[in-house]
Amino acid sequence: MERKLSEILEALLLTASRPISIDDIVRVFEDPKPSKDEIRKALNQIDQDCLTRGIELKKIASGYRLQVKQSLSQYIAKLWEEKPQKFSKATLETLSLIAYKQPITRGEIEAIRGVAVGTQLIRGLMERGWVKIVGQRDVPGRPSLYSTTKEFLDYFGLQHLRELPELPSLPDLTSIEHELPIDEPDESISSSKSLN
Amino acid sequence: MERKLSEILEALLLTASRPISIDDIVRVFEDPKPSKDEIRKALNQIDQDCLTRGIELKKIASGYRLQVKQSLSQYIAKLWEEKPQKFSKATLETLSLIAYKQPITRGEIEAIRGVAVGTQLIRGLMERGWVKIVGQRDVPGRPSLYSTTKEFLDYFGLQHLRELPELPSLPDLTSIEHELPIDEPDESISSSKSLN
Amino acid sequence: MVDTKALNPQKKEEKRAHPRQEELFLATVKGKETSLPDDLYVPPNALEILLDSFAGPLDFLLYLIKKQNLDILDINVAKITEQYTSYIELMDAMQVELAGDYLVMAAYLAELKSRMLLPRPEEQTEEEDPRAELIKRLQEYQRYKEAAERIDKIPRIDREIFAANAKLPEFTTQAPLIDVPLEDLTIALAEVLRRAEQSHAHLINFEELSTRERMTQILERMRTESFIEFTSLFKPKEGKIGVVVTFLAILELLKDSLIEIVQSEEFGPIHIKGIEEVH
Repeated sequence: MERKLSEILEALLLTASRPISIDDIVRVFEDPKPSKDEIRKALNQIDQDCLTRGIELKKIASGYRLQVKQSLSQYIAKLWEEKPQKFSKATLETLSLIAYKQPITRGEIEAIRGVAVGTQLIRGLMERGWVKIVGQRDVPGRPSLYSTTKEFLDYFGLQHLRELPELPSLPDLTSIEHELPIDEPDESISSSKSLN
Repeated sequence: MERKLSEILEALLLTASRPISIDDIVRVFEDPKPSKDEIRKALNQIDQDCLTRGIELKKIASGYRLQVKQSLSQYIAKLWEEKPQKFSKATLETLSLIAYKQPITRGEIEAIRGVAVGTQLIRGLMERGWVKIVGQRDVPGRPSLYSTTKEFLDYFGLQHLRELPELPSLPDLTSIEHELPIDEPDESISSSKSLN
Repeated sequence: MVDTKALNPQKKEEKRAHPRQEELFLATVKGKETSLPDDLYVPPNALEILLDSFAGPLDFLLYLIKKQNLDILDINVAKITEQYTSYIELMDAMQVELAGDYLVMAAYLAELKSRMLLPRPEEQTEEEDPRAELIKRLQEYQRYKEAAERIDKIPRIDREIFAANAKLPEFTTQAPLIDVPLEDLTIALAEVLRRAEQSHAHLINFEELSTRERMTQILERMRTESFIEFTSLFKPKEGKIGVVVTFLAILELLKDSLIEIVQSEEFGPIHIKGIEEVH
């Protein structure tokens, strides 16, 4: 059982995208739930096992997390340099939706984009430090709410979100009816100009 | 050194956010680089260690991945806040046609499904990286030919296309000719069963 | 009048437990009660058809026509179409896919019947019996439909397979990770909105960004403080606009049930706090 519990805990720690607390862990189990002491013991076990592994157990304010040992960071850096990941269209669209519509859940992003958003995609944005979880929406499933970070603003040389380029205005539904030549100014624009 | 190498590999596997290949691993090291054999040995070591852990090493199309043992996935699902994405029948059928009949054009997919395949649907599959254009069929209009990708196999935990479930065989066409009683088992089915 | 009914969705669960359909589905063919054949898959929420010569799921009707146990010419296709329409009304958005399947089936039947009714032109005498053509197409489709169901059962990422990830250590890289120009971001968003526009045909309104930013700031502050005095959220130096933006952000958060506004006594200080996590 001891062994089994630590296996479950390791699985939980390695799939949560945030630190997890002992309360989080308790909630995962049906009755009979393990006691907090048993959980702590199992966590200790993991901590011990990690001595010969590439990862270590860290306790921080909001719970526990498994992270790669700092001493191995050079290899990780190499792997990241090796493939300077190009941002896919999916990533860019997701990032822009988070930027302009924050705080937003993954489900909401999917609803607008019309296609699913992979877990790894969001993880990638979080690992890059551009996106973070700022809370949970109070609906069934308590989905995480994502926002952009200060690093995101820094990267684009912005001080505030409102400095983001203004959104191209959505096409007026009524004007979609008739096709307009591309290289000629839109009538509605020229008429509004005359007002200035 | 052996021990150390497996630690590094574990760290790489747990931070890459994608499956990693032996070539990826080799590139991470400065000279003297470990040999591919040494890397394979270290991967075996990890695989062995995983027996008493919550995760397992899986070889899939584009490399290796550490993933939660499937016997533990029920616990993860509890902690997981997002509901797993369900695919529409249209998506699954299109995907299976591309998987089994690749390379295939959109027109060919539509001919079999009997309904139009939305641009949005194919675009969604391409964006997920599961489907790609591999060429054009040399007929009028030069329609694009679609195939599945390694990522598609990765997603389903497969190494090769041949690991896909077997395609159901076509029922014998000639046997349909004669009238069959409604409430008795269909002969053609029982005869095709004996083929399996 | 609605004489279609969706089969009880919980049959799906039963089906999982007992792969064979047993006596779950019944149909009446030419006044004779008939159990469905084992090799026919009838989805949960199947469209049930009620005709003079047939009562049961459309899947079964098609099966009978395929096997020539029923003559297409005896089938009132108009009635099927009518029942299909009321079926769609019954189905919620989740089942639209299934409804689409039945549209295909109904269309096949209509096409088939019309071809059987029309006198065949002389020059097409060697043309195949339209039923054979229908059967071939249905069979080919059936194969891939089943293949799709099998693929759906393969363990997959985020459902049965969970990739293991550990937190990254601190590190610096020589090479720039990626290079994304700011315009790309806006272009990407414009693109996604344009598509959303096309597919949903409704406007998605984007609130003022500054309100969004303020919402994020308040949420962030609540991660550490969890209980914030209302007035402390307002910065006088931001002026009137700042006050309005902050107020709008609070209202948005309230609307989204992300915060609560509490006051311990009448005329006492107002506080905002996060919604308690329900355990």
